[in-house]
Amino acid sequence: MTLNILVAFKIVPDETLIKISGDKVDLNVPVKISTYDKNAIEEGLELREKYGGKVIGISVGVNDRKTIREALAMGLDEVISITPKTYADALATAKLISEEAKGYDLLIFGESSTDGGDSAVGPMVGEILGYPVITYVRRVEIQDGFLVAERNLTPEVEEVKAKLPCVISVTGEANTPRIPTLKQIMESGKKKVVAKEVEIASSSRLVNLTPYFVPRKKVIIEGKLEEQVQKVVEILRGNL
Amino acid sequence: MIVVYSTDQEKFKKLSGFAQTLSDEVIGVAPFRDNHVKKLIVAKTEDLAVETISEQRPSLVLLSEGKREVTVGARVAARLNAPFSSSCNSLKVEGGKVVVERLGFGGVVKATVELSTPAVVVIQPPDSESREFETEIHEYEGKGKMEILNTKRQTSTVNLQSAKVIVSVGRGIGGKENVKYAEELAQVLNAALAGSRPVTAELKWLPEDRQVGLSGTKVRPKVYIAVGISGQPQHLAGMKDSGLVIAVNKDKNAPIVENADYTVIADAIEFCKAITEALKK
Amino acid sequence: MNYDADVAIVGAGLGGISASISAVKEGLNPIVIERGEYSGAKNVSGGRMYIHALKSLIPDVEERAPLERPITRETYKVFCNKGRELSFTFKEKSKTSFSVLRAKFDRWYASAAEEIGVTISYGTYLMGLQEEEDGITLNTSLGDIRVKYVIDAGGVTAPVARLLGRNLKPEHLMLGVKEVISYVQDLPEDEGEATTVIGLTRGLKGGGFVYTNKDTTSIGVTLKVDSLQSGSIKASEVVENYRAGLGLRGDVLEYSAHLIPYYGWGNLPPLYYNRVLAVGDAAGLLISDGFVIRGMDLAIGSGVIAGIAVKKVIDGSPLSIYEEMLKRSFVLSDMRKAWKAFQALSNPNFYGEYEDALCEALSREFLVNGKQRPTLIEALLKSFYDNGLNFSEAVKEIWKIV
Amino acid sequence: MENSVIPLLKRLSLNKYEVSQESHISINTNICKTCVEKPCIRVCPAGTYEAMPDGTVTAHYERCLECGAALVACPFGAISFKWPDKGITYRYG
Repeated sequence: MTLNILVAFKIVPDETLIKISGDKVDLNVPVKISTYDKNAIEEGLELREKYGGKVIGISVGVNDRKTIREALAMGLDEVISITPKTYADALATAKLISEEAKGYDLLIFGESSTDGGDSAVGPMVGEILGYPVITYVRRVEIQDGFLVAERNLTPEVEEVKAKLPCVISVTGEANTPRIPTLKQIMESGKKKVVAKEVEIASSSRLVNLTPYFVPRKKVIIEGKLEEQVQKVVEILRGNL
Repeated sequence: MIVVYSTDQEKFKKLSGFAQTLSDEVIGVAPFRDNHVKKLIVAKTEDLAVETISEQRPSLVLLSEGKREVTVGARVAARLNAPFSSSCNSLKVEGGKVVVERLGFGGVVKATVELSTPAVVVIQPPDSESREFETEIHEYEGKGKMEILNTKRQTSTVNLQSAKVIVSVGRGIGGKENVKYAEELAQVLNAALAGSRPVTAELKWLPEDRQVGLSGTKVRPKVYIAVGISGQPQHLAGMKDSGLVIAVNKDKNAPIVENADYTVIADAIEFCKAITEALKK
Repeated sequence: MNYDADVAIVGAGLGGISASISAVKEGLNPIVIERGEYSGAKNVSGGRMYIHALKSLIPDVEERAPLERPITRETYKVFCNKGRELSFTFKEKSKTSFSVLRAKFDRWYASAAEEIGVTISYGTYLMGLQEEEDGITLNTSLGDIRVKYVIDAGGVTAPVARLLGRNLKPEHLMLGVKEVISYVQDLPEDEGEATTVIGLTRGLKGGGFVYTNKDTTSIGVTLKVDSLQSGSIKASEVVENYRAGLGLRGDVLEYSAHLIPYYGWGNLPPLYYNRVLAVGDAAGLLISDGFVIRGMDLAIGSGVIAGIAVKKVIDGSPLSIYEEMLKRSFVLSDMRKAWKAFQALSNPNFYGEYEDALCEALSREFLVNGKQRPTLIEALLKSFYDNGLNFSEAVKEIWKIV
Repeated sequence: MENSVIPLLKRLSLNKYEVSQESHISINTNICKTCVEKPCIRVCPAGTYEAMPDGTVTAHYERCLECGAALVACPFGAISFKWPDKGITYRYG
């Protein structure tokens, strides 16, 4: 059988480049494909290589050409980019994806995003569409219209089976996302991107963002190993 | 009315206690029997938990931290058409709205989020007293959409949340075979051994339940010793609330230096060996 | 023969992006490769851009681009010995130059290029290249591509030229060391100040700058590499002494460094060779005339011209057309006009001695101590004489700059 | 942070680095032994180069700001450079 797969990926500010000055947080920094969403894309591509079919990407949020092109260069056939005019929370995002998600055999999400990290959109989409929801998947196979997956629920590992169509979220250990070649990057410019702007209401609201920082002494201990050890032993004595 | 859900008995008790500070009417849903709520619904699977929680039509659903709980919570939220927030550290009810605080963006930012009710929140609750009741128990049976073929319950190897001292290793230790030097140090200090995400989830040098970080356990020991950990935001988010932080690192520019009280600039293995010897004396 | 693209542009900074935009407008198919994870990731500029060149490419740039503030105040500060300080400010509300922060600006500029169909490959590092009779093959960290021509927009270290064997020389380079600090000057939102600082890099040939951004301040020093080589101070210490000397408060938010080309019109490296055209810093384009240091507008200007020139070359013109076009444009004509001043600035007396003599003279003017005050000229002559300098030589040198 | 001088390493730690496992800087230390002035140490704004007791120079490559000054700093050509895969990323620039 061939599979029609929809992979959701989020475009998020690179958390390592967030600018903090005093009590201000500046999120106007370079964006990237959220870390585990790269695993979701990779999983979709590997399943396509194994079973044939199509892998379409969907992204709700900023319509960043550079990042979308990176996802296409990895190998997605096409990308649907939905930009809400106002803040969309997890539920609003799930509703928007659900509207585009009918007719696919499998919907793949990353285990969580690196911005909000609610780990919610995938399970919500599954619930809205009435599909089985299998989260934290690290291994997946398709068998006669059924999906068999291994979930890593630390400390449990669970093997489950569900009928397609269904929704899965994959962990970072599922695979290693590929790095496209320069030629694939050049080709990606020719692939189709469907972009939409939409209105949607959210039932939650971001009140504020503040830097989270615990002040530390920041003492550097250098010198000979014996002296360093001695100092740390003294510090430990004073604190245990 | 509040529904609380957890798959961990200890966390369930704590969560019910917290819920009872907010409302007199608390219903528990769990895969086990318990007597810290007036009414408990035993639902063994995720699918059943989603069904039963949603059927109660609660105004607030509280779930403890955990992968199943997050999945159940998100699904319940979709059913109730309710806002959802996970990884919360605090919660208050203000003017009919639920206000939560949580970390975001890899733990560098603290966000305050306001949710309309009904709301679904995954939270690490503050310590609150939990009473015992003569619990009215209902058992739910049924088949879900997902068939469970088998479950391997790996016994939990450590309890990081209650550890007073933690020795945590990162990629800088160099290899799986070197983890033993940190382990020996942990032994003489009577400390728990933990690791960063790369070391646990990716390289498998340590079991995954020993992961400290945003995606692992958030710890608050008296002393946290970070060995060969560079200090990526996602790791820092899991150990920021520790009492005293001591780091051992070769690189003086590593972000851990800014987030430690003391940083020893040394080779991780050599330092572990030497200090273990010194502490034995 | 097959080509993957008409032209490969190495570097997605101001020169590279400008070249890619003009190449696309000429109907060419360019590919830009950039080593950073995004445009501007590895870029550092003092942070003042004269926007005329950009305006000719994007007329509404002032509305669209993330510029920091228009420079409406031009200040000179001369720090002399004995704690003496000379400063003056010139105010004019024209919007010919703006302060910029490159991480933000270049990212915007790259996205503007991507909007019109330019493909930029990030995290892509040029490792080698082979010249062939009818093309050139680039070996990158993400695989090989074959193109007709290459534009070297790789910044001052000119990666393409170096792979083809050119070495950099210390006398043609300055080192810029910069800090972004959280200090915000108390100015109206639509005003900014550019300060040129002389005399806080004691013993080293160089100067300093302070630019007002929206909610930060950029400060830094530019130092001749050869004077650092033979000096006794570490580059890393100069900027700290400089910041302390300025007395600006605020947290340091970023510490950065970059080389600056310091060739001058008469010493420029080849602007084109084989199948390569060099733009911006990679072509050594920088104007330093004592009043302004300009590089960014030259990078944009040369980039735009290179994109057009490649099209002409593909259509049969010789590669030398690129240099001819540059000569007809502001790029090389402004460089040529600044050449005398550039040479004069290379006079070692400019770094320390002239300033001290000047302050000495002013001190004699302003000090009222009951003795007879000299005229300004008398004071200047005396203090130059006392400092072992020749006043008429100094006037000649200064005259070259003005 | 008034007007005090901030130690270099602390300044560097403000930046985002992705340090590779391998150094991108190689030094011909035989040449260093014969070099008295060691201008590389003064020229590098990141304090990457450090003189060792045996007269050689070692490179703390993880500090490198990738300005390229080291490419010209050594008059004897003892320092060679291949740019790091990831390295420094500026937030302001």
